[in-house]
Amino acid sequence: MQEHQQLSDSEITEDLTAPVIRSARWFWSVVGSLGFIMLVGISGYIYELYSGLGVTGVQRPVYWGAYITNFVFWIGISHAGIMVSAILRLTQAEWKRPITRAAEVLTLFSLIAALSNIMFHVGRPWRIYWITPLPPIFIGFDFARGIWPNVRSPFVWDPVAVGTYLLSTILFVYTCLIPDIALVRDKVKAGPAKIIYSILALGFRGTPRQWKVQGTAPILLSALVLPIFVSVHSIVSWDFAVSIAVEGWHSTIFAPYFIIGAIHSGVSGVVTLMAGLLWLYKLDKYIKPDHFDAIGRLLVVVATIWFFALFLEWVYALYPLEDPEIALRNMQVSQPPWSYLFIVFLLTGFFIPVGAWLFKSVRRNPMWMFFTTILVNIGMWLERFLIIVPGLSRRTELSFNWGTYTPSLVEIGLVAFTFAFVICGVLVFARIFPLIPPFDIKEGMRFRHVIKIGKKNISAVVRE
Amino acid sequence: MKQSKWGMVVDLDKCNGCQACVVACQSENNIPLQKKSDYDENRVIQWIRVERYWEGSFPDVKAKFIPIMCQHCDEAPCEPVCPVFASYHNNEGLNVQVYNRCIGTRFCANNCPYQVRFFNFWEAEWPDSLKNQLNPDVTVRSRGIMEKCTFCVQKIRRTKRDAKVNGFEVEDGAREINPACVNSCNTEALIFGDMNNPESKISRIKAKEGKKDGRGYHLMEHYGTSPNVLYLKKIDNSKKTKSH
Amino acid sequence: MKKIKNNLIFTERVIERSLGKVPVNKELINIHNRKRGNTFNLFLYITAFLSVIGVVGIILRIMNGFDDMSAWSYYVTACMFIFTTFMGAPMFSMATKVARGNWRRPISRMSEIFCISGIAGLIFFIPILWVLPSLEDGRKTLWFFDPGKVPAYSPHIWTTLALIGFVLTALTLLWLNARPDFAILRDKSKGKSKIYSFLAHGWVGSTHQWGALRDRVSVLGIFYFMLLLTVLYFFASDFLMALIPGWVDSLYPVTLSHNAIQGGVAILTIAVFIMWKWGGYQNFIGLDQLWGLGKLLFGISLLWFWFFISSLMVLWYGKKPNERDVLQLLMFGKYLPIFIFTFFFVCIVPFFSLTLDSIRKSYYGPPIIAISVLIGNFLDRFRHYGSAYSLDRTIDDATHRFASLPDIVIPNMVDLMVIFGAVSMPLFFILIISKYVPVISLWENREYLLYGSHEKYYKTEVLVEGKPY
Amino acid sequence: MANKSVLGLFIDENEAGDALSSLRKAKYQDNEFEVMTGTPYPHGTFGEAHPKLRLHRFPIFGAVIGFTVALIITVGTQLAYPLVTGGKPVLSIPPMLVIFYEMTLLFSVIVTVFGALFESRLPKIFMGAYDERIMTEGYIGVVVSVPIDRIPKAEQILKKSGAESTKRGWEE
Repeated sequence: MQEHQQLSDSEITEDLTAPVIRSARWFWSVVGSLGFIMLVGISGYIYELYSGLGVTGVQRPVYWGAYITNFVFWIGISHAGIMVSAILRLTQAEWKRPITRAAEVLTLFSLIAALSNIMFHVGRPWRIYWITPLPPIFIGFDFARGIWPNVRSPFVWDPVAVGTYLLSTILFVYTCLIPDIALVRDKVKAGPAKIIYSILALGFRGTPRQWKVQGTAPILLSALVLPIFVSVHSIVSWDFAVSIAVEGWHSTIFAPYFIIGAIHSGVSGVVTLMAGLLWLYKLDKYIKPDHFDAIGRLLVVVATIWFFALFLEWVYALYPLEDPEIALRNMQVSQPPWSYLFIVFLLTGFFIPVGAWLFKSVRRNPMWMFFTTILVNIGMWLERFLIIVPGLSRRTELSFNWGTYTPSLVEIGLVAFTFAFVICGVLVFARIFPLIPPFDIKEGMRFRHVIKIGKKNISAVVRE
Repeated sequence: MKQSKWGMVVDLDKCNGCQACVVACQSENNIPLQKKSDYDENRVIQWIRVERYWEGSFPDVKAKFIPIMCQHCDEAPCEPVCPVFASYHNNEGLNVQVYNRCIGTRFCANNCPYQVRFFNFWEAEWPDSLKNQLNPDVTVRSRGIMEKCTFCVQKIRRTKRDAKVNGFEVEDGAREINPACVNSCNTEALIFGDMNNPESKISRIKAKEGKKDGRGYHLMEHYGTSPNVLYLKKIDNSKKTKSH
Repeated sequence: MKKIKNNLIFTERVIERSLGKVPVNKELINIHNRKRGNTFNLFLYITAFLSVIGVVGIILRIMNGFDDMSAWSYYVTACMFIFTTFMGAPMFSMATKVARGNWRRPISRMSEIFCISGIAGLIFFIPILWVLPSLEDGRKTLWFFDPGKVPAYSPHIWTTLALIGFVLTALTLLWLNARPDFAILRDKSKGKSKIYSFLAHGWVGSTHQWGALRDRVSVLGIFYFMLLLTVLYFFASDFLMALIPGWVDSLYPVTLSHNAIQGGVAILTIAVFIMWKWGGYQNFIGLDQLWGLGKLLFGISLLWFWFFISSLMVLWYGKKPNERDVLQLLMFGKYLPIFIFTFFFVCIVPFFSLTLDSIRKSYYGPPIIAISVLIGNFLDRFRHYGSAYSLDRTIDDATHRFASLPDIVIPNMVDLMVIFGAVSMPLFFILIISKYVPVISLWENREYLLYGSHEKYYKTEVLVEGKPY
Repeated sequence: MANKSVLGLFIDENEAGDALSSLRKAKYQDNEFEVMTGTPYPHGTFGEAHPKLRLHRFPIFGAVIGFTVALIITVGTQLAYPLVTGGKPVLSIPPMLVIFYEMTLLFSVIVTVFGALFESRLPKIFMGAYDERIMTEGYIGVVVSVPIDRIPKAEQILKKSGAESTKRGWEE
C-alpha cells in the first residue's frame, strides 16, 4: 500500500524547515490579500459596534443569524483537528505522521475564529466577560457586576468548555512542538530569532528521557483531549436542544448529531488543509496518495453515520405529528428560499462527495479530494444555517409573529473575516514553526522494515 | 405583610382591540418611538400587543382581539438560559428583567413561546421636547439589551413602599398599584391583582372561571410553563356553545 | 544496517519470511478435537435443561393470553436482553477487523460464534408479535399510520423481516469465517469426517477464494452493523417508545445500539476469560487480549454516560409535561431503585474501576467488570421495557400527565422460567457448536505468523508488525 | 566545583553503544553521561539505562484539583445567589455535572503538561557541550559531564571508540 522511498535526515530537515528559514515567494502576497479581507471584516464590525446590532439582518423572532451559524461551523471544524490527531495517535496508525500537527493548528485557529464570532453576536460585547466564572469584584475599568454567572445556562457552559478546549489545544501543540523548535533553533543563523527559539525550546537536548516523554505525553494528552472534544460540541448543541419554544431544536439526538456533523465537516477541513499544504509547499515526498486514500475511507464511514443521525432527527421531528413541527419541515422542503438551500445542502453535504469517494481513483487524487471536501464544508455550513434560522422563524400558532432572515453585508463581511483569519493564521504558523514534524518523519524512517514474502514486499513498522 | 403573587386576567369578551393599553404601556415605560422602518424590519418594541384573529367565513365573520403581554410564567423557559441572571423569578411571582446585567445574547427571546421579549437594535433617542415626559422610575434602556413587560414593577414597588412607610393597607384594584395598561383599559377587560389574597377580584374570577367548564384558559398550555395570565373566552349567544 | 557516509541514509531492513516449513498449529487442533471434560458436559446439560424450562415458560406465558400487557413485561425484557448482549458480540470482530489490530486474532472467532444466538432470539421474539397492539389504537408510530394507506400491522411485518434478515446474515458470517478451519479439520481427518467436508463445502484455499473471503466478510460485516442498527431501531421505537405516549427521544435507538455493543463486549470478555481459565487455551489468550477488552469496555462505559447525559439534559431542561412524565416514569418515579442500580452497575463500576491500571491490565479485572455491566444491562432493559409494557396509557387532560405511574412488577414463576430460558438457550447453542467450530480461528493465527515477529534492533529486541493491506 | 562536559559525535548507533559500554567500564556512573539523538530511538538502542517515567499520576492529581475548583464554583455561586430561575432547583445537578466534567479535564491537562515538562527536566538553562548537527543531520552525541580532572580520560575513551569529533563545553 505504501510506495515509500527512504530519505536522509539532512534532506528531511532541509525540506521541512525551508518555509521556516525564508518565506516562500507567494507568502507575503497571499497573507497580504487575506489581511485585506480581514480589514474589510473588521471595519464592518467597528461599524456594527458604533451603530448597534440593527445593521445586521437579525430581527424578531429570528434573533440568531449568521454569526451563531458561523460559530457552530468553526467549532465543528476545530473538532476534527484534535479528533484526527488524537485517534491516530492512540491507534498509532502509521499514516499519522505528516498530518497530526497540521490538524491541531487548524483546531487552534478555528477555535479562536469561533470565539471571535461570539464577540460579533452579542449585543454588548464590552460586557462579555460577565459570562466567565471570574469573581465579581471590581476589575479595573468596569463597575463590579456584583453577581456570579448563572451556572444553569448553556451560555455559561460554552465559554468554560471552549476555554478548556482552547487552553488544552495550545498546551498540546506546544508540548509536541518542543523538539521541532530545538531543530529550528539549531538550523537558524544567529540573531534575535535564534534567541527566541532557544528560549521557547527550553533547552531541549534529545536525551532518551526527553524522547520517552515525547512518546508518552501526546498519547496521555490525546486520551484527555478526546473527552473534551466530545463535551464541547455536546454543549454547543445543548445551546439549541434545551430551548422548548423553537421548533426543530428540542430533540435529544442533537448532541451526537452535532458531533458526527463536526467530525464530518472537520475531517473534510483537514483534508482540504492537507491538499493545500501539498500544493503550496510541494510536500509530495511526505503527503502520499495513501494518506488521502485512508482518510477518504474514514470520511465515507463518518458521512454515512452522520446521514443516519440526520435521518433520525427528521423522523423523530415528524413522529409526534404536531402542526408547528410539520409546518416547519414543510417550509424547509417546499418554500422557495429554504428549499433551494436544502437541496444544495443535501447534494454538497452528502450525495456528491460520498458518491465520489467510493471510487479509489478519486480518493487517491489530492486535487479531487480538495474539491469534494470544500463541497462538504459548504454543505455543512448550510446544514447549521438550516437548523438555526428556519426553526427560529417560528411557524407556531401565533401566526402574526412568523419571521424571515436575510444576512446583511456586515454579517457576510465578518463571516469572510473568519475564513481569512483561519487560513492566514495557519500560514503564519507554518512560517514560524515547521508544520510537518521533522522528528516524526525521521522516526518513521528508522522504524521502517520490509517483510518479503515470495514476490510481495509488505511494509512493516516497529511496535514497542 | 403576606407574600403577594401578582397575576392578571384578560376578559376577551370585553376587549374591543382599541390599543389604549399599548399606548399607555409605551408612555409609562419609556419605550422608544417606533419609526416606519422598525415595523418593516420587524423590530418593533411592544411590551403588550393586541393580536387580531378572524374566525368563520364571510357572512358571519367574527373578529377576536387577544392582548398578549409577558405571562410571568412560574416555570419560565427564558430564565434558566440567561447567563448573567438578567432575567429571574423574584419572590413576588414576577419574571424580573434586570437591564444593566443583560449583555444581549438574546437566548431568552428564542426560548419564550409567547415571543413577548424585545431587543433594542438601535440606540433610542427622543426629540428634546419629549425628554421631560420620560418616567423617572424606569431606566431608559441603551441598545443591545433585552426588555419585556414587567407588570409595571416600578408602580408596585412605589405603592408597597408608601404603604409600609405610611402604614396603610394596599387595597385590591387600587389605581396606583395597577399597571398602566390595566388603568387605561376603558372596558375593564384587564384585571390585575394579588392571587395570594383570596378576597381580591382576580382570585374570585380565577376560582369561578378557572374550573373545567369555566371560560378561563391559559395561552399555549402544552408548553408546560404554567403562566400567571388567565384569558376568559368570548361569550357568544348566537351559537349553541357557551364561548369560543 | 548499511549507512552511506555523508548523507546518513537509513536503508530499510528486509526480513525474509515464509510459512513453508511451519505446520498448522497442531496444539490448537488437539485442544479442539480432545474429548470434552465432564465440566463441559455438565454445563451443556444445565443449559439444555434451562432452555427446555424456558420453552415451557413461553408456552405457559402464551396460555395465559395476550390481552394483559403488563404480564409480558419480564418476557419482553428477557427477549430484548438476548438481542442487546449476545447479538452485540460479533460487532467486536467486525470493528477490529477494520481497525486491523493484531491483538484481536485469538478472540475474533469467539465473538463470531455468538452469531448463533440469533436463533434463540427469534424463538423468543415470535410471541411478542401478538402482544404488541396494532396501530388502530391511535398510538403514534414510526410508519406515520393513516388508516387505509399504511397497514395496521406494519411495525410487526417490517420488524420480523428485518430480524430474519439479521439472523441469516449472522449465520452466513459465522460460516464464511469458519470455512477455512472446516477445510483444515477435513484434511486433518483425511476426508473421513462427513460433517467437516460438508461444512467446508469444497474449500481448497485458492488465492481467488481467499480474496473472495476477505471481500465477502468485509461487506457482510458492514451489512451486519447496519442490520443490528435497524433491528434495534425498530425495537426502540415501535416496541417501546410508541407505547409510552409523549415520549419523543430521537436518541434512544442509538443508545440501545450502543448498549448492545457494550453488552456484546462484556459477554465476550467473560467468554474469553472462560476460554483462558478452563478452556485450555492458556498459551494462546494472553494478557493483552484481556487488557485490550478492558480498555474497550472502559471507553464504551464513558460513551454510556455521554448518551445518558445527552437525553437527560434535554428532557430535564425542557420540563414539558410529557417530558416530566417520562422522567418520572423511567427514572425518578417508582422505578428509582432500578435506575440507581442500573447506573451503578453499567456506568460507575466500570468507569471508576477500569481507570486503575491494576484492574484494567489484569486477567481477573475485566471479566468481573463485565459481569457487573451485564447485570446493569439487564436492569436497564427491564427499566425501559418493564415500565413501558405495564403502563396504563390514560392521560387526564387537566394536567396533561399520566393518570397513574406503574410500580415495579414482581416476577412470578413463569417470568423466572422465561428469564433463565432466555439467558441459557443462546449459551446452549454456543456450547453445541463450539464442539464443531474451533473456538480459536486456525487460519487467522497462522496468518499472524507471516506479519508479526521479534527482531533484533541494535542492542534491543523489538516487535515488528506488518500491515498486509 | 563546577562540572565541565565533553561531547563526542558519532555516526553509527553501534559505535555510540560501544562508547557507552566502555564509559561504563571506566566506572563513570549512569547519571554522569548522556546520549543525545535527533530523533526518538526504541529504548535501549545504545544500551542506555531505561528512563522510568511516572507520568501517569499527573492527570489524576490534576483531576482532583479540577473537581474541587468546579465544586467551589458551582455550589458556591448557586448558594451565594439563590435566585430561582425557570422553576429549577437552586442546586440543579445536570448543569453542575457539566462544569465538573469540564474543570476536571482542564486541570488534568494543565497538570499533565507541567508534569511532562518536569519529567523531561526541560527548562535547562545551560545546555553544556552541544552540536547543531545532532538535530539537523542525525548524528548521535554522547556527552560526559564530570569534574574537570576526569574530563581528559572521558575524551580519550570517546575518541577511541570512534567519535568523529569531540567538543568541550561548560556545564552548570
